[in-house]
Order: sequence, then C-alpha cells, then structure tokens
Amino acid sequence: MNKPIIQLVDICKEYYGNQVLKKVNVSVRPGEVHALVGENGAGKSTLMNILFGMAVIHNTGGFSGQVFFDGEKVDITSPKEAMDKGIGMVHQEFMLLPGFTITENIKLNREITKHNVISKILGEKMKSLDMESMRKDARKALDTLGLDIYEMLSVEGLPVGHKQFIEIAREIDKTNVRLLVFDEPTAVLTEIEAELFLKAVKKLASTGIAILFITHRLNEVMRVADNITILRDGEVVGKLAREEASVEKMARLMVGRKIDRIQKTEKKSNGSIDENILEIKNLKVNMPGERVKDVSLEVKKGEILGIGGLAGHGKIGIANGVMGLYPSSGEVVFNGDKIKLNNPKDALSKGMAFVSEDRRGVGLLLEESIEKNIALTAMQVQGKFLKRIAGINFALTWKIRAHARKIIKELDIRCTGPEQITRRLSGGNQQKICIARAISLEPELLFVSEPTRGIDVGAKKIVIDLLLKLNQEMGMTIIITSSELAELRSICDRIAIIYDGKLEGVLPPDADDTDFGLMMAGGHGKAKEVS
Amino acid sequence: MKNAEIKTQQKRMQFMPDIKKGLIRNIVPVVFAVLCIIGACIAQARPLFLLSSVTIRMARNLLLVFSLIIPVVTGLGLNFGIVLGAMAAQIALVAVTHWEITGISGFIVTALLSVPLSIFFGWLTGRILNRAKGNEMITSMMLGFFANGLYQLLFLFVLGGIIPMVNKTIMLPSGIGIKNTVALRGLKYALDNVIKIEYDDLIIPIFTFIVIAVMALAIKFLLQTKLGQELRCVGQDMNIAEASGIDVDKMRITAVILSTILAAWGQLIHLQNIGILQTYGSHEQVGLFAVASILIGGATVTKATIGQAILGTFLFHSLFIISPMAGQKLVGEPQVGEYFRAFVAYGVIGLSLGLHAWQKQQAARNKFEE
Amino acid sequence: MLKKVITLLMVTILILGLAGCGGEQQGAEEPSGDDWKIGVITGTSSQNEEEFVAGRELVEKYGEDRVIHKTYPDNFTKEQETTITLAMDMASDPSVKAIVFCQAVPGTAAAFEMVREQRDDMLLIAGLPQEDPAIMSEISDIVIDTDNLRRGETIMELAHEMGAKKFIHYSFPRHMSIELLAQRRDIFKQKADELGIEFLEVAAPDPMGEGGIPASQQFILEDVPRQILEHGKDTAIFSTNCAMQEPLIKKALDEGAIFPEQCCPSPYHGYPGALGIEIPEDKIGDIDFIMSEIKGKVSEKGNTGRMATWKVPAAIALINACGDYAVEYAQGKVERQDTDRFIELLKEKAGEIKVQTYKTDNFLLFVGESEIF
Amino acid sequence: MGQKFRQFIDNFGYTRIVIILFLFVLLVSAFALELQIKSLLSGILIRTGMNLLLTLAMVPSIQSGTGLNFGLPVGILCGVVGAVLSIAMNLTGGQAFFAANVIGVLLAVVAGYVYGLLLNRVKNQEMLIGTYAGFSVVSGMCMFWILAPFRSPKMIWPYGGRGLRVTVSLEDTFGGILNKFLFRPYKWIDIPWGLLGYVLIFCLFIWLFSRSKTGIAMQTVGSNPRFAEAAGISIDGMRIVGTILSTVLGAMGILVYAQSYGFLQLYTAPLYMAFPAVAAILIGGATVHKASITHVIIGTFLFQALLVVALPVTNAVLPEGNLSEVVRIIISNGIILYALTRIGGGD
Repeated sequence: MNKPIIQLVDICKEYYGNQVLKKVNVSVRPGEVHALVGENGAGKSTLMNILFGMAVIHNTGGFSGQVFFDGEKVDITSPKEAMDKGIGMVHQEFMLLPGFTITENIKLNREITKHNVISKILGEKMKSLDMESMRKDARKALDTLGLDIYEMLSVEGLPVGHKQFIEIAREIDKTNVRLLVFDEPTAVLTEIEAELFLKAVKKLASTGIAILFITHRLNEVMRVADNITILRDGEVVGKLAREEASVEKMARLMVGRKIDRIQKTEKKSNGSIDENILEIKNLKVNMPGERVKDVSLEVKKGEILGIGGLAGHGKIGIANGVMGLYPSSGEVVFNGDKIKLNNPKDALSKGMAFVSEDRRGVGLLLEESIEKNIALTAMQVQGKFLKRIAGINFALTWKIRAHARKIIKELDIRCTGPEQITRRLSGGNQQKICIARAISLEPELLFVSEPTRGIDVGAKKIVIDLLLKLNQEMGMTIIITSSELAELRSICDRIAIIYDGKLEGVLPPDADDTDFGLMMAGGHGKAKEVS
Repeated sequence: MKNAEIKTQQKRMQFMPDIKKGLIRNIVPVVFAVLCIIGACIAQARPLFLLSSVTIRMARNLLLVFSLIIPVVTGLGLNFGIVLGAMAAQIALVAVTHWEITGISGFIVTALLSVPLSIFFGWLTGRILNRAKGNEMITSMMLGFFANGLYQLLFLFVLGGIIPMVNKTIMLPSGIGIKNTVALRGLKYALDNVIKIEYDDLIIPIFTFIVIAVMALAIKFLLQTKLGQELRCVGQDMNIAEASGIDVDKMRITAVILSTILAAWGQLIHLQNIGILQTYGSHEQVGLFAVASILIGGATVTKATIGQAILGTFLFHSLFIISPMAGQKLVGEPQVGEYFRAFVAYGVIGLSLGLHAWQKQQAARNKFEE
Repeated sequence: MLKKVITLLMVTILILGLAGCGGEQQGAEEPSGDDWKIGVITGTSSQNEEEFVAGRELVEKYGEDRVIHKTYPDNFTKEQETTITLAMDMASDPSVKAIVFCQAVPGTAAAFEMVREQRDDMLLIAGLPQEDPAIMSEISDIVIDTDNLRRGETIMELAHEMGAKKFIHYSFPRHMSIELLAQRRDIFKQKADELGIEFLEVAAPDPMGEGGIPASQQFILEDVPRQILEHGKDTAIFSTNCAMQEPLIKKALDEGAIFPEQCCPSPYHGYPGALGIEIPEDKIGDIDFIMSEIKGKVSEKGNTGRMATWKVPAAIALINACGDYAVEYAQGKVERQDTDRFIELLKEKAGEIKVQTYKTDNFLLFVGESEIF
Repeated sequence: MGQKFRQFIDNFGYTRIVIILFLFVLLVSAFALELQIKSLLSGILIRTGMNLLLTLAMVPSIQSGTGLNFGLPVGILCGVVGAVLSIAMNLTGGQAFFAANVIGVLLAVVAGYVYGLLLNRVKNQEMLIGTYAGFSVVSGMCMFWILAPFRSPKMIWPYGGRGLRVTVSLEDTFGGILNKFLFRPYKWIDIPWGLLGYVLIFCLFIWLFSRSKTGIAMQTVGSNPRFAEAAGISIDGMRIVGTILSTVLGAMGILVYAQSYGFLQLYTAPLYMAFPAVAAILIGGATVHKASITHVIIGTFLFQALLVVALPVTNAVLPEGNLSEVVRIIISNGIILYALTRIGGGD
C-alpha cells in the first residue's frame, strides 16, 4: 500500500452559522479511483472548494481541519496554487472556448512556443505558437483517453460528450498532475460516452494518477471506484471498499435519514380526490441543462406532488415547460382545457402559477419594491389592483400596498416595509415574495421549483409550512420540484422521479430508501407505480 | 458518435454546397455589391476612373480599417477610440513639418515619433475602456469628443503659446496656434513615390500596398503568437481567460495600444497621400468610416478578419464613389444626389448592422432548437 | 474556404459589373477645340442657397452639356475624400477645362492638387476659400474672396457711422485658426481703437462640436440680449459663422442693436429667414423686392439705419464671374491668370467694388458697397 | 452622521455632486464678475424647459430596455413635418401649434411603430443601429425638403432655390407661444410658467403612465425580460410601446424646442439633437438600464445650466482668444465620459 497523495483530515466548515461540513475525512492514494457520493447539497462542492483554495472559502471565514498533500501539511490559498501542486479539476460547466480548436483549448495559456526573429527582440510574448508540438501533445492526451477525434477541429458544435473529454484531456496534459478531481463528469454524457469515459478513467488511474470522482450515478461507482466515501448533510456516513459495496447499500446511505413526516391535518374536501387537475402528455422541453425528453404525468386535484431526481435530468424543465418559459412540445390539459404551450400568459390566466427556481434571474425584480414584485403578475394577467381612468388602467398604489402589507404579515416577511427593494432581502424572504406573487394570482395549481435552495434552515421550514398551509387550507394543488428528496418526502402525497429526461417512476413518500436511490440513479428498470 | 462521422459532418458544415446558405451568411457584402453594381450602371461612370479612385482610396484607408481588427478579436468591440491614434499621427506630422524633415526619412521619423504618443494614448483609452466593460463603443465615441477638446487646446493655445515654435509657416499670424491647413509638402507621396505604377489615369502606389501587406502579415503573425492567443482567449470569454491565469485587463489595454499605433500609422499613410493636413478636421472622420468599412465587409463586433477588412474597404469606398454619381443621374439634381448618397450610405450601414444582429438572433434560435 | 471563394467571386463580379456597366465615352474622341466643358462645385441649398442657385444659373446660361454642376458634401469636414473624388471625377473628363469651387471648403486644396497632377492645363478657381491662403494661392490659378482685411476696416467704419460705441465679435477656436479671419479680428481691434470703439471678443460654441449647430444658435439667442443689457443698445454685433447669422439678426432687431454686416454679405443671407420674409412666387430672385421687404421689417421695429448688408449678393456675383471667366478660358479667349479680365467680369456682376490682392497676385479680395436699411 | 452623509452622496452620485459644485462655483464667479445673473438664471430655466421633452423621450426607451434612443431624429423629423404642414395650411398661433402637435404625434406613432419593429430585430445593438438609422433618415428627409411640394411664401427660398428654406421663422406662426404664455418677470429671475408648466405636464403624464398597467409592464421588460416573460408580458410588444412613446415625445419635444428658439430647422439640424438629450439624462444619473423622471429633470437642468453659465463666465475670465470654448468642450465631455465609466462599475 503506497502513501496517500491527499488527505483531508477533520474538515469542518460553516457558512453563516450553517454547519455544512462536519469532521470530514477523505484520503486518496496514487492510482486509486476514489468515489465521493452524495445527494445535492451533501457538501461535496464545499469540500472541493476547500481543496482548491477557492476565494469563497476564505471570504466566508475559512475552515478548520488539515490538508496533507504528498504527506506534507499544506495550506492552499488559491486555485493556481492547487494547480501548481498538481491537483487538476474537471469542471462541471465547460471551461472551453468555442471559437478555439481542441488543441488550443487543451493548451489554453500553457501553449508551447518557439522563438522567432521578432521574439528574440521583443521578448517572450512574441514567440510563435508551436502548433505542431501542441497538436502532438493534444493527440497524446486524447489518445490516453481513447478519444479518436481530429485534434484541430473547432470546439464549437461538438457534442457535449466530446467537450467533457477535452476538459479532461486538458487536465491530464498538465505534466505534473497527480490528483484529478472529476465533478459529476458523466452527468451530461450519453451511455456510450459514459462507457468510454469510465474506461479512460481506469486507464488514467493505472498510470499512477489519483482520482477523486464525484458522482451520484451509483452503477458507475460500482464499475470504477476502488473506494467509496458517502456524504450526507456534511457528514461522512459511510466508507466502503468496492467489494463491500452495492448499489442498494449506497443508495440507502445516500438518501436515508429520519423522515420528519409532517402530520397533516384533515384536508378540506375540494371535489373528488380522484379527479385529475392536470394531465401532461409527451411533454418535451428544450431547457438547456434540464432537458425534458418525454414525460407524461397526471396530477390529482388537491394533492401535493413532488418531482425529484438528480440535477441535470430534467425535473426542473417540466414546470418551466408547462408554464411556457422554454420551448416545449406535447400536450398539457388543465381542468379539461388544453393549455397553449410556449405562452406564459395563457398558462397564468387559466389558473396556474409558478415559483421559479431561478429566484434572482426570473423570480424577482431585484431593483424594485416588494409590493411591486408581489402585485405585478396579478395585475398584468388578471387586471387586479387597477382602475380605469380616461381609458388608461392605473395601478392603485393604496390597494397594492394594502395587499402587500397583508401578505407581508401573513407570510411573516422580514422587511422594513412594502417599499423596500428586494435585492436587500435575505434568500428566505425573497423566496416568500416569489410565493406571495404566485398566490396573489389565487391559482388552482401552483408549481414550486427548488423552494428551499439557498436559504437557511429556519426559513426552509417556514417555506415548507407555508406550502402545506396553502394546500390544506386553501385546497391549492401544489407541484414541488426539489433536489432535496427529504424535503419532498416530508410533505408530498406522491413523488415522481425523473431520470434522463423521462419519468422513471412514481413513489409514495414512505417508500423504501433503496427504491428512491435506485430510481434516482437510473438503476431501476421497472418503476413501481403507485396510484 | 463515431469519429469518422464527426469529421464528415464537420466537412459538410464547412463545405455546405448550398449556395443560398452561403449567400445568407454573407448577406451584407452581397447586398452592398449588388447596390454598387446597380449604382455603377446608373452612373455610367468611366471604369478606369472608378478603378483608380477605388485603388487610391484603398491605399489610403486600409491600414486604418486594419487597426480595428485587434480590439474586435479581443472582445472590445469596434474601437472608435482610433481617433486618438489619428491625433497622435497628426501631432507627429506637425512636429516633423515644423522641423522640415522631408521625403521617406521624414515619413519614417513621423512613424517612429507617433509610436510613443499612441502607446500613451492607447494606454489611457484602454484603462478607461476597462472601467466601462460592456459599454466600450459608446465610451470610446465620447472619448473621441473629449480628446478633441484637448487636441484643440494643444494646437490652438499651447503650441506657440507655451511651447515656442520657430517655424512660422505653419503658425497663425499671431504666432499662437497652428493654421487650420498645413501643407505636408515634404511628406506628400513620401511612401507612394518609392515605387508606383502609372497607366493613363490609373496610379497604383505599389510600395504603399507592400507596406499595408506587411502590416496585414504582421497582424496575422501577431495573432499567431502567444500574445495573440491570449488576446483571442480574452475576446472569447473574459471569465475563462481569467480562470486560466490570463491578466484580462492588461490584455485589453495591450489590444487598444496596438490598435492605436496601427491607427496612427494608418492616418500617416492616409495623409501622405492627401498631402494636406486639416489640422482640426482630418481625424474626425477616421472612426466612423473605418468602422463602417469593416462592418460592411462582414465583420461583427465580435469577429473580424483581414479579408473582411479588405472587402469592406473596397465595397464601402466603391459605394461612396458611385452613389453621388448615381444619385445625380437618377434624380437629375446635384444636391439631391448628395442627400441620396448620405441616405443610402448610412442606411446601408444601419441595415448591415441590423442584418448582423438579426442573423445572430436567428443563429441563437437555431442552436436552441437543435 | 467557401468564404474565400465567395469573396473572390464577388470582387470579380463587382469589377466586371463596374466595367461592363460603365460608360463607353472613355477616350472615345480626342477633344477638339470646340469641345469644352466647365465644372462648378457649390454647396447644397441647405449649406448656402445663393451659391447653389448661382451654380444652377450657370448651367441654364451655358447649357447642361457645357456646365457640370455638383455639390460638395454637407458634412464636408468629415468627408474630404468625397470632395476629392468629386473634383477628380470632373478632371477625368478631358473636355472639362476649368473647375470652379465655391465655397472652397476644407479638402479643396488637396482636391486641386490632385487634379493639377493629372491635368496641367486645367483652370482652377477657388471662391471663398477656408483653407490657408498661402496654400490656396499656390495651388489654384485664381482665388477670390471677400476682402476680409479691408472689411476689418469698412465694417468697423460702418458700425461707427451707425453710432456704435462697442463692437462684439462672436467666434470660436476653429474659425480663429483661419488666417484671414484671425487677421481681420486683429484689424477690427486696431480700427476700433482708432475710432474709440470698445472691441469685445466673445467665444461661442463651435457648430461642428458635440452640441452641433443648435447649441451655437441657442447661445447667440441668449447671449445677445445679455450683452445689450450690459453694454447698451449702441453695440454692434458680428459673427464669423454663417449658421449664427439668423439668430444674430433676429436678436439685433429685437434688442435694437447695431448689425453692420453678415459674415458673407448679401441681402439673401440670414435676413429672409431671420425676419420671416414671405416670398410670393412671382418675386423669387427679385432683389429690389427683398431689399424693400427688409427695410419694411427693420423700420417696423424702429431700427432703421442700424442694420446693413451689401447691395449685391457677394456669392452670386462671385460664382457668376468665375463661371464666365472659366468659359472664356475654355474657349481660349483668356490666359490662365488674367486677373484684370477677371476683375472686369466681377465688376459687371457686382457693381462698384474695390479689389486688392493678398500676398500673391492671384489671390484677389474684394469689397462691395453697403446698403443701410 | 458621517455614515448618513456618505450614503446620501452615494445615492445622489459623485458625478452630480461634482457638477453641482462646479455650477455653484460658476454662479458665484458670475456674481463676482458682475455678469447678468438674472439673465443667466432665466436662461437656465428656458433652456431646461425647451430641452426637457427631448430628454424625457429617453425615459420610455430606457425603461422598455432598448437603451438610449439614438434614433431620436426619427421622432424629431415627425414633429418638424407636423410644423411644416401646419405652416403650409396657413395656420397661426395656438392653432398652428396644436395642428403641428397632432400631425407630428400621428406620424410619430406610425414611425415609432416601424422603428420599434426594427429594434426588435436587432436586440442588444439598438444604440449603434439607432445612430445610423437616425443619420440615414435625416438624409432621406433632406431629399424630401428639396422635393416637397409646399409653396408657402414663408418657407420657400428667396432667391429661387428649390425646396424649403433651411430655417423657417416661426414669428408669425407659433414662435414663443409657450415661452410668452404666463411669462412673469421677478426681481432675480424671469419665470416662463407656461413653458415649464407645459413640459412638466408631460413629465407628470409619463410619471402617471409609469404607474399604469402598460407602463409597469414596459418597465418590467426593461429591468428583467425573463421575469416579464414569466409574468405573461409580451416583450416585443412592450419594446414597441416604449419606442413609440419615445418617438412621440421626440416629435412634441422638437416643437417645444422650435417655438422657444423661434425657428424651425430643417435639413441636417435634427442629426445633432439626440446627443444633448443623451448626455443630459446620463448626467442626471440614469444608466442605459434605468431612468426616471427625476433623472430627466436633474440632468436636463444641470447639463443645460452648464452650457448656459460656463461660456459667459469663462468668456469673462478669459476675455482674449477663444480658450473658453475649448475649456468648455473638455469639461462637459469629460464629465459625460466619467459618468459612462461608472456604468460598468456596479452601483
């Protein structure tokens, strides 16, 4: 057994009083493929940020614990330092320049240069690029990965899979690289590409490079990992060698926790519980990064339906598609009425509302007042808060203010008043305003995407309670899309799991952890349908 | 996807046999060319005259248009700040005229003298543009106006007023300030005359074209060096460039400095051909017309090549030569011809910009729907 | 690759197209003695109506086959290359024997120089030059301008006659870099001292600046009443810029100030627009009518005897004289620099004038008689 | 206290503080130099009044997300055509002004709609394309002025030139109609209540509009198009509304300007009209993404006040030569440049 190349010892980190890593220990040896497995928000990214000395860590008060690299205690304060030490990272979002060739991208800012007449006078920067040597290096790196693609092609228009390979090729081309971190590398790959990729990882490891592999595709873990560390809520909940691991076991460790099933009071009867309020047929949504390939789903009146799944599989695309924010096709029937797709106004005016996952981008007018944010959609779509004077619809400031005050009180929004601009509010209060805006429409059906992302624990509970209240007291049908399975399981009546843009299955909230884990990892061939 | 498949697909994309698609992609130059031909037919102009006019104008303006390429590649958009380069050249020209250095040696001295000035101006422009990321174009335009004030201050009050000037021929009678016209007697055709071909009315300043060609090659060479690679990288994506350890701000300043130097030399070539410096007016047209030329050649605010610059200069000046003639023939009244020319020229520039923006939107949509 | 092919293809087509479509006259016939034309370049009517119409008059007088009339760009400071091409285009027709450029805006010197390089025999006349006199007189055969030097004295004398105690000179840096204008200002100063008039120099916004013409005009509208309030009604006002004349005349009349002369003296310059003179169709071009109309308007406001201009429109007389001279040259009747004949022709058009030369023999300056309203 | 003061300065913007201080210094020196303070102050008010609507025209275009309206000459030309037609119809006084406005606005609605369609095709390039579109339209209209069939004796050339005069006097039609209305001289200042009232009514109207359903929708599109889309607002439609409004204000603005100036300017004059309006609103603290009525009023006031006061004072300080004009160019453009480098700097 050789010495570990990297050791993370007792790492703790908190963001604004929120403990995100609790005494985490991980170590990787040269030639080892080490998988780091966990749900979204389990603390994997934070761990990597610490490893790379990202500014965000230092700006938020640093961390406690120790990092050993090659047996020495190190203090990495910038990504550049990490790179110099020989730690490479393959990013989830591509750091590729589309106008450059593959070779140029692989050699970005590490170009091989040679002297010419001018550079001898004017210095280093005037050196010509030695395209031939660069090409050879690139070829070599691509060959290592087993990627048979012409290295002088422009990156623009290449399939995503190839882009991922080019990212990796760039890292392994760095001569000193000793530890490579892959952050969910296969998330965007097709099955065949993933296959190729896994082979390449094996090959790399055999050259003596240590590999830290972050993923939640469990069967891939089984294929390549030598050792597995499972994180949950910032804690290491399991360390397994491959021999002792199984997909089921990992799935249970990954999602399993005490489910705080919130006790529901008796629902207000709102027509027949078996009546479908929404029917989605063969929905396809072209949302970048969250593409929906073919989803059919039925939603019962008065229920809370959860939509779960891992990031990038299209769960978020469903609500966005139905509400007309991204180009979509298929059929959506709401209350027996066919909804015009790609037309937000139609969806809104028929009685649906949407709280977007992109709070600051889509959900809020950051420079405007709280009251305006709350009232705007209802005013535009339903003509609320307006009075017609001389042919012009004027907004009634006092009516808006009264409404805003009422909602601020009801939802307990912490602010200086209805005129405060929303940029200054905390994430939780911003989220409440998004919900307030949606419920100002008094919708029959409410889509909520990632309602608790990026807000603190206390606010999370308030938001969840609020949704529950809307459902139970006002009889609103609610569809929650969330990456936090536990959250879904705590309030939903049913949970649909999306995998690879398609519906993998629908489970009751109290179904087995293993079933959830397997479905999310795409390993569940036949979905268990509950109805 | 199999490698071979990708290769053939790439090939297909590059060698799209569909002429229609090619035309659409080059819609701006095509529209321009068609307009020019129609104009020429209406104007009934003598072909040799057209040819010689276009040739001379190309010689005068090409380098100025080239000076726009580097900032575009670096993602700064169209640099209206090349006006400052022109100013640097004119300051050098006045100095050399004042010292009465003539001929090609005078030209070389002027070219050398304009370099430190343009480096300084370019550095300032670059710093200002770095503070106005995303608004580079309008900022560089306003910078031009501002610099014009300083320029007038220098030429009207400082020279002769604070800095004593010995040579009185270029000074106003009062001794303070430079005359509004300075004849560049010693420098006229300094470059053109080294080698030139004359045939009837047609004069081709071969040497000037050689110099321009050398500069074009120099730009090409520069873009292939390490520095060029970094400039292109900044132009493609500032964030990625930053992340891969490139000093983005410094690269942007470098690009502006290079552009300013080229503009200064371009203005020198321009003025040595014209032979007369309008002290307070010669630099004004520089930005607007160079920008118009390169856009017409099919360049965009994010992509520009030497070829586009050449094509654009050719088309733009053809249009400017032909349209007043055509206008006059068409409407039969000289002043209406003049307005017609301005209407068509500016309209087509606006239209070509519009077509670019529209194409880009179209492309984004197509990409989305793939 | 395809792009290159298309580019090449297009340039070829374009050149072929240009060649194919171009006229066929080129070198068709050697011009015989009788085959002559003259070229006249003036501003558009938005620049200066009189010049443009004078150009048209020449066309009507000698026929369209004899006189080619073109206009320089409105935006002439920025489009010098267009000005050059314009002159080159004329010169490329071997039957054109003379080019008259009025006003000789910036770019004329360069244009003339290039024409001269190709056409040794060409007669080049510059009217109302804006470029350096030394350069202009060297390049052109005849340069003719209103006598800004002598006007420095005549205007001041006229102002004195009208009872001016003070004299305000509106201009801006770019104009003061024009040699003759700067010199005139100095003569003004000197003459004012002699006559006991206080000379005041006021800077106005440059109409070519970022505020454009409106900013300069608005400044005049505001500044004149202030100056009159401060310096009293017996103040003469004068501006070097054409665009400022209308507000200047309007305010001079409103405030009862003295207005001795425009920058380009003519009853048509500034007065009709400023005073809102209505022109019935049958009175177009009737100089007596316009004079009496102006007189009427001036006396209506009680400013009689305090405003003036020249009896004959300077630019019209000038262009007509230039045109006639050019024609005589083309017909072989006069030599290139027969200034005596030229002055004769000018006197025919402009009536009583005084002419002198400036530095060189071919740079002529003239002043006309004043008409006081 | 210090904290609050800082915050106040931050809110108000260094640029404006600097300009106000500069203006203050100028006024004090004007006083010290015994210049005509009353005339200067009155001049500031009149200039502010006559330019306000043109600056106001920038507000709808910024709010609807098309940025600064460099295509303002489009609207201005509509107003000018309106005025020319009203003169051709031999109207005078209030009738002429009213008719010019009605015709101008009608034309501006059509022109604004077409221009809006163009801008929707060229998102993110509006300002550059607007500039060239403005140039082109002005040149096109020059042909119209030459070829226009109007034969009104007030507008034709006196010496037989073809087409219309460059400047048409408004003395007998509607010159000064607003300036003279409710004009009250006081001890220290003359206040043109009519003019100020008239333009402020439109400010009020735009303010009210920004509180209407359509107005709010338009601003939403400008400040966050994706939010607007999610709220069921038609982005392209609102941009067209903004462009039409801006064009209409341009048309009405030039009429206010012309009646105060006393002349109607045809041909190339409208070309330069957009720049002072742009400069004014930027100085007022607006950015290419956000603008309000306050920005318009403060900006127009400061920019015009600077133009009115700076030159007479520098003239008095530097009586010889023309240095004063050069100094003015440097300072006023320098300040605009400074304001522009603030846009990218975040808030």
